[in-house]
Amino acid sequence: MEQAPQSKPILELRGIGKQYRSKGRLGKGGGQTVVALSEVSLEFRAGEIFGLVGESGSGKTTCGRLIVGLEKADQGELLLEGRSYGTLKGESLRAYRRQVQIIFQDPYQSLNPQLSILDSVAEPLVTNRVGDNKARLEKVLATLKAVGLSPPEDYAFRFPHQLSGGQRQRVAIARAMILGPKVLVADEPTSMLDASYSAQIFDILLEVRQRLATTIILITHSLAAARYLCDRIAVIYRGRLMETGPADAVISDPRHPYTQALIDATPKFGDCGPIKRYGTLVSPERPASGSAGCAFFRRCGLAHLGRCARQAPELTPLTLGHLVACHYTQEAPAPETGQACRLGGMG
Amino acid sequence: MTALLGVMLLALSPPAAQAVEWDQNILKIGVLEEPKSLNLWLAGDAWSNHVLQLFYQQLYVNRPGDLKKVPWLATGDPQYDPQTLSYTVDLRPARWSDGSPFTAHDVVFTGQLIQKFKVPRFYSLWSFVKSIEAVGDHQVRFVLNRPDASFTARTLATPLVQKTQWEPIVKQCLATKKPLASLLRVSLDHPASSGPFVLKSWRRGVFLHLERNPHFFGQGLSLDGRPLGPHIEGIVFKVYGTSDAAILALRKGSIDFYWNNVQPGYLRDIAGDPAIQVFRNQKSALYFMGFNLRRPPFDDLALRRAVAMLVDKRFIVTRVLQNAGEVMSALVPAGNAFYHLDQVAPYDQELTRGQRVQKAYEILTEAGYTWKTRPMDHAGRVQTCSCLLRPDGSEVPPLTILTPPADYDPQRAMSGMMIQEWLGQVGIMAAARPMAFGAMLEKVKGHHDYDAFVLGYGNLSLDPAWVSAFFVSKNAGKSGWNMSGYHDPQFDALAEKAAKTLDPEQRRDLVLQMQRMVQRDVPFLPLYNPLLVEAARNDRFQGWVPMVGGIGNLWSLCQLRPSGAPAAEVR
Amino acid sequence: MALLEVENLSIGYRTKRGVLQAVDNVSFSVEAGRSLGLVGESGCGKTTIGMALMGLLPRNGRVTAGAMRLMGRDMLGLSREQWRGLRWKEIAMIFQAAMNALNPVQRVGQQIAEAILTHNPGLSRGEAHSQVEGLYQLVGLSLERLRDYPHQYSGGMKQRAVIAMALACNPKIIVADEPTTALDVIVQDQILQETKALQKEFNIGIIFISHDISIVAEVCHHIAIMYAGQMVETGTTDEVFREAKHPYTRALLGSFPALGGERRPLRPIPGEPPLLIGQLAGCRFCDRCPEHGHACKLDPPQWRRFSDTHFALCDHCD
Amino acid sequence: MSAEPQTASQATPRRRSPWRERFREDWLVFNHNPLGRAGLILLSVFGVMALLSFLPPLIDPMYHPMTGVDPQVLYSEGPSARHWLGTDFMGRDILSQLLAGTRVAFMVGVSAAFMSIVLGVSIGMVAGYAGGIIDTLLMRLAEIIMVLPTLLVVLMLSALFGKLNIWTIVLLIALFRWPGVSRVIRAQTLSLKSRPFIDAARVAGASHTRIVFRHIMPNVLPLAFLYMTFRVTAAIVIEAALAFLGFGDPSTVSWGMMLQWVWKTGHMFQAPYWLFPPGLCISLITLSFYLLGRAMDEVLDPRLREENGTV
Amino acid sequence: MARYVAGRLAQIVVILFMIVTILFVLFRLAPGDPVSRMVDPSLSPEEAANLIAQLGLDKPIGQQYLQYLQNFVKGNFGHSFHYGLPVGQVIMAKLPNTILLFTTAMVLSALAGIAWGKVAAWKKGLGTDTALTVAALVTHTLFLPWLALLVIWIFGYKLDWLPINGMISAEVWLDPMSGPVDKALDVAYHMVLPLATLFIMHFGSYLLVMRSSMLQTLREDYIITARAKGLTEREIRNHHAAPNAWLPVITSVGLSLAFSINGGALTETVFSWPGIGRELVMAVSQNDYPLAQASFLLIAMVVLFANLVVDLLYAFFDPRIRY
Repeated sequence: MEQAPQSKPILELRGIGKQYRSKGRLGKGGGQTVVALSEVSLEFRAGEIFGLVGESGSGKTTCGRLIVGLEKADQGELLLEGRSYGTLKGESLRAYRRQVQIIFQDPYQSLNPQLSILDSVAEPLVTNRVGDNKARLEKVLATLKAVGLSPPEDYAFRFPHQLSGGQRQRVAIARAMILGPKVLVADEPTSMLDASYSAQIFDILLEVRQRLATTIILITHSLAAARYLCDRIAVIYRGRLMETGPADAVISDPRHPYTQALIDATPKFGDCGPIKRYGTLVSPERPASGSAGCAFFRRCGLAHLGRCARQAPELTPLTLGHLVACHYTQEAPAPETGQACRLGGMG
Repeated sequence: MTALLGVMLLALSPPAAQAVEWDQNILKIGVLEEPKSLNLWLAGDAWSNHVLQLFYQQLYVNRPGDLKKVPWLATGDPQYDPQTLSYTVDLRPARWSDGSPFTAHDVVFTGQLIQKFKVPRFYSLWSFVKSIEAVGDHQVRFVLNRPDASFTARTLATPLVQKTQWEPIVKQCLATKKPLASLLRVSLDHPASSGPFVLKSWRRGVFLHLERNPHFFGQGLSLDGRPLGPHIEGIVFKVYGTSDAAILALRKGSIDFYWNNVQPGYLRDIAGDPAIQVFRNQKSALYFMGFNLRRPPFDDLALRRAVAMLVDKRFIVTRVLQNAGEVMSALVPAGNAFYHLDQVAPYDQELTRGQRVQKAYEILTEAGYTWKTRPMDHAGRVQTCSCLLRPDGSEVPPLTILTPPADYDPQRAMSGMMIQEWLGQVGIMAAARPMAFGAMLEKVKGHHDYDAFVLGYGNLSLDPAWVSAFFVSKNAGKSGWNMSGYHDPQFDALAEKAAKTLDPEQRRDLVLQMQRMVQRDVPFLPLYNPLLVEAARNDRFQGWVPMVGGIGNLWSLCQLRPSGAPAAEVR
Repeated sequence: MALLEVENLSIGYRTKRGVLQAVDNVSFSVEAGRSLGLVGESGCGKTTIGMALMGLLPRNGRVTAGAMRLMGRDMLGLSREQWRGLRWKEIAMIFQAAMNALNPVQRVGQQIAEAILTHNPGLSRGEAHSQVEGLYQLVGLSLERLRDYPHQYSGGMKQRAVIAMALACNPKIIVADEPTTALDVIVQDQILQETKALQKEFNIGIIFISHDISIVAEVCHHIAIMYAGQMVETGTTDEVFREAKHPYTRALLGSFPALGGERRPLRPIPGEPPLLIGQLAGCRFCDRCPEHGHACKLDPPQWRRFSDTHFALCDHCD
Repeated sequence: MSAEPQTASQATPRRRSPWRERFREDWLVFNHNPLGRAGLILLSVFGVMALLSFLPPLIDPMYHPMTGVDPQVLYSEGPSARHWLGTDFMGRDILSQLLAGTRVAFMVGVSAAFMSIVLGVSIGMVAGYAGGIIDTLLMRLAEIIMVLPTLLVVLMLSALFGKLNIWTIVLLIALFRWPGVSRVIRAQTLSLKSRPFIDAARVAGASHTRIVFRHIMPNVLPLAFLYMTFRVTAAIVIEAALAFLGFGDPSTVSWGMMLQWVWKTGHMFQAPYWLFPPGLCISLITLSFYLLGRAMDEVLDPRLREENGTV
Repeated sequence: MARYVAGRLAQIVVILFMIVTILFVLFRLAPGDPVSRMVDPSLSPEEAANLIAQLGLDKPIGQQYLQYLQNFVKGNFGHSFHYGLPVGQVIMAKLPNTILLFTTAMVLSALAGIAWGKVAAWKKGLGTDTALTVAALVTHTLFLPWLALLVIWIFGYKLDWLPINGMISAEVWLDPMSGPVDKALDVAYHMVLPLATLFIMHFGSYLLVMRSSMLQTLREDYIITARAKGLTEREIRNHHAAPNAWLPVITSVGLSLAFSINGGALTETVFSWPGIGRELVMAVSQNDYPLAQASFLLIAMVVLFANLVVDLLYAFFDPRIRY
């Protein structure tokens, strides 16, 4: 996989924070603040595929929604090509969204069941007043063809329920790409699809990047997918960045105990190299440390009861572009090496 | 499920044994609604009056037949002294239901109570009485401010209450901020009765149980040739709520008499039953159409006459009333024979529809009205016409006929609909508009903002003081009784004279003259007088006394006796 | 003798458009203490097999041919009552917890006790309850949770409860239908490890149904790959992963990204699986087959044997 | 579950109007539902009756439902050749009244339902989409109106205001029957609002107006349409009950009015030929709209559709 | 829980206050001021004016409103124009009757609806289901007053089995021989027809709701779990499907309550059942507006409280909901 050209960041997040007020019923549980994102700073370079990896509830989806302006950040700012889009509203929001688009997780939900494929895909053109009807139709057909729905005439006049999941997700990509955005957020684009379809979607994303030099921000829970697609990745846990760096570096040499735990847990199918097991999880979980400490404190097997409970670690560079937020990165134990090939675990 | 079945089974088994003795000789009367109140001063509804008239007696009552006033609690006619403008009445030695004597002080007390509290519905009859005094225990003297014919006819027919029962109540009421309101809110558990019956128990919404008043003066007495009783032990008023239930009860014998008008539909049902007797009696009622004489288009006599010509009263009586009524030509109903004007107005002859249109057409043409298309073609056939034009060439605007709503009186609402159609036949665009009663009165009486209306009075006093009240000029103001705004000096003079005339014959003559004027000028168009159709069983009790207002009356209930009992038996 | 034998099983659903042949001629067997992974994409018939094994096919579904034997005993001829006695006691199921496998208005502990009581009518409530406590300890759930309702559990805890429930009557065979699909990787890993441990401990045969080949690889001894209602390849895990024979298996393996090793390009499978209504002659995969094209459209492919345990349903593989 | 047939249609795609296609599909489902078909047939019978209602007065003025009377009939009489269903108390033809009543029922039902649906849908959509204080206020208002029994409210208002015009009644019914609809529409809007395709539309640059009209409305309209059938029945029943209690518009011959006449004029024991038809008509028209609604429900809910397909 | 109930009660108070205000405004807005509507038309103007002053209706509207609110808070709804009695007394005399009839009818029809709906869903597609569903569809779309008239016509007139009006008969209550059992039986006897009418009208909707809710529940995974566990069909139906299925029925009872009250009022009117609904209809036609207002308010209050009870019941039966 060729390395993406090093260039100025096209999109930048600076100290983004976001809290939700939890909606409880009257009385219990209401009104508590839940931190979705805390002090997240990231740079996305033009033409790269950037992976945002984390478990459900880690804030990765919130991050994606913030990037396309579906949510407003409570703190921090968002820069597109150096220009700050602090308060996205009206025309500026529209202009911004011409550059930044998104594909959602569930292709069964992200297309309006009452609109034909043509109408759905053409919508960005209509709202941005691009071209006349005829030009739009042509553009839609061309885009459908580009995402592998061919012949496009067969698909344009159907309704979403007449398509399979994979086909729908392609339609969603077509809709996102039709305005030729600079940045595309792909929020778990394959988690609802069967493996054979997800490979198709991955391929389309790669092709899009190749052809249009679009920056793709891939939000995923799968390290394997991230490794396959991404140039760089960031691991996020409970709204905080744990580790970020080149995909290969992070996955083959994870330095954060959480990343290590993730890699431990991921099934290592087809991986016939030596298997390392880090064993960084602690069981049972510790009691919470309060809001001040490290986010991973409760589950971290390496944590110092003193320091980690009280102070959240900063992201610190280890090598060029590989940053880790842990107090004890240097003290990480060497992984134990397992059997040669993890196939049929029960051996 | 089993619970439901259980309830149903339980319920299906008929309640307790039928052979019961308690209702021997007790008359069971079905009523639609229960009395609203047994407080005489509040109760204005028919259902309360059914009961109260058996408790609170009057000095004079109308007798069946000629409806003449005969002494009841009084003895002999009132003695008039023109010098002092005073009446003297002698009282019968009667007793209240608690055994205490009925005296002149009760009469004085009742009169003064009405005057002090200005009790609605009674005060207007007592406002011209200057003083009331008891001359001994059994004589009362009334001194008037001015001679007024309604004194003997109506004031002396005021129901009288017991002083000992009401005096403490009155004291309490007077002490409050709003004495009248307090008086109206009094509720008596056991009203003292000077009448044939006295209240035993009242279960609201279900029944009233009255028993014979042992102290009633009439027992064993024969008054006006009628042997008074009561000859029955008591009365149970049973509240039915719907007439279908009441009729069914009558058929089954659960009640002996249904004290309400029987709707025509039921008549066929009960007609075949030999145990049920149907009585038809006249009412003292007036159902009429009123016009607004204050503004066009009905300020024009010709138009009113044309409308009168178009309205087919016979149709209304036979169809809408199902023959349970009579065509009314003059104001005072035929039942009130003494004051009834027996002269058929020109528009009340038997005419066909075509003739009516023809005549109305003639009246209008004569008065200078024209049409875009005339209602009659040249051959004299009725045709669809359009657009009635006044003599000045302007169109008669669409007008509305206000009627009471169907739930209140379907017959009047229906009549309004028919009249609307008939007016259309000469090009008058009319629309019947049913309206809640209060709202309608507000428009008609309060604001005089209407064209025409259909109204009725179901229970007019037999004394025709109202004939003048409806049309004298001084009543034409806001909320006054002269709703149509009729103004005629000649009529005013007649009315004034009639009020002061005490001689019945002379007074009658004046009243007839006034009625003739109304017939001529048509401020009101009398429509019909419904007949009261009542049904009673004859297997348990007999001796109903028919009179105006139906067989449910004081006389009936005093004279009724069990079937088979010898008529001469006097207790 | 194998614990469970399935021979030439075919299952059809009646639909408005005709009979949907969801499972066609599938055979496999499971032995005590061993696990078989049924892998395939959605609609391939794997869940239908699971349901048929429990005798829980929906009303419109019917076994049209073949046989199922539990310890040599024919299951298809069982009466409703016999099925009832068989279920859970002999063959239990682990459901995907996120799909509301637990009754929301009953306490979790009670739901497990209910299973025990149904099959051991002689037991008192207290005894059943103490058995449930034992199960909770076994799957690592805290005993305070016994009286909670399902909605008070996290996803991982629900899954553990479902596993506890499956173990309640010491079944010989457990059908695990996508047991970890909705879980996060770390929890998934824990559950899988525990399942393996329990299987070993109780010597249970497991049929593990999943669409995710990587998970099956973690857990199972044997693997059967299903496609469009048919089994297309079967063998030990090793055999299937190392020397996949059927083009579909190979394509499937090729479409999963791996975490380690070299980054190799994925090989997506083009097209869509066929609709299973009506006559399907020839190889069902041939329209999408990247290796042998349309050559096998007409004749139904034959099973080819590669070892005692390794077979593939393809005429052209070697 | 794999029991579902694959949604991916293998048939060659057609380039026909997608809407017609969908309509055809829905119609097929609808047509497969025997109860829905029964409802439709009943409804068409009523439709024909409503059309026929113009006929009798043209044949003879005595067949005018309100003002026409048979000169030869003085009392309510049973069925005869002249009057197939008999006459009412003043000699009017019951059949003509019944036909005229059909027209009124349709008029009242459809217009009141339409109005309350328009109100309910707009309020529900606004409340659901806008959220916040607007939502709270509108829903509180809906709640207040919801606890009021419509019939009694309309009864009280019509007694108070005395304007018993049929259109006023229609308006009142509409004004008091929207909250149920708006609650449902609001819930639907809320769930739609959180669906990714709305987010997708926002990202595509759609304005709020566009989202509401282009994306939310088409998705709530089928539901609104479904509720309309139920509201039609509610409106017809309320108007009939009002007329039955004597608070209707006496210049309109409605079925409720006919029942009131038969009840209030004392014919209910003697004239079953007059008592049965109007009540039967009210009940049947209610039933037919209800069946229609249920069948539509099935068209709208694919799960119900599936279930029916397999049996 | 207590906080939730308190919150809901506060909400109810606010809603009641608004309804009270709306009622007041409506009664004053109506054409023809309240005076002319309540005062006997046969009174002379002088008498009427006196009466109006006595009843305090001549004061400015604002003052009347304040007075009205004050009285309302004190629980004083004024005196009925018609009965001359305190409105509270009139209503309280009728309320138990309504509760007796209406609650019995609702509970019975809900129980029957739930039980039969359960059976219908369980036997989906079979004869039992078809019969029950069609019966439910037909009965619950009947026009209630007509049904009531039919019931009267058949059981009261043609067959002459049962009383068709009122709640008790004078004969039994006046008879010194009849004891409490006779009286109770008498009430039950009178209740059969109105109860049957309401029951026939209402069980259908509960049946249909229960049926569809049950069908939905039967598709849930925990039913498969239960079946897989080897439970008997009966156990699955009664312990797993039904307890989940009838939760929506509770909600539907609450939501349809206001509408059912219409039917209650109609039934009371046709059968002359001395209840609050009939009282309201009569008060309305007699322009007895203190009584009409108060009855209406009471009905609204009952609906509001019933909804609260329904919500609490729901929370009681559904462990997922805790306030």
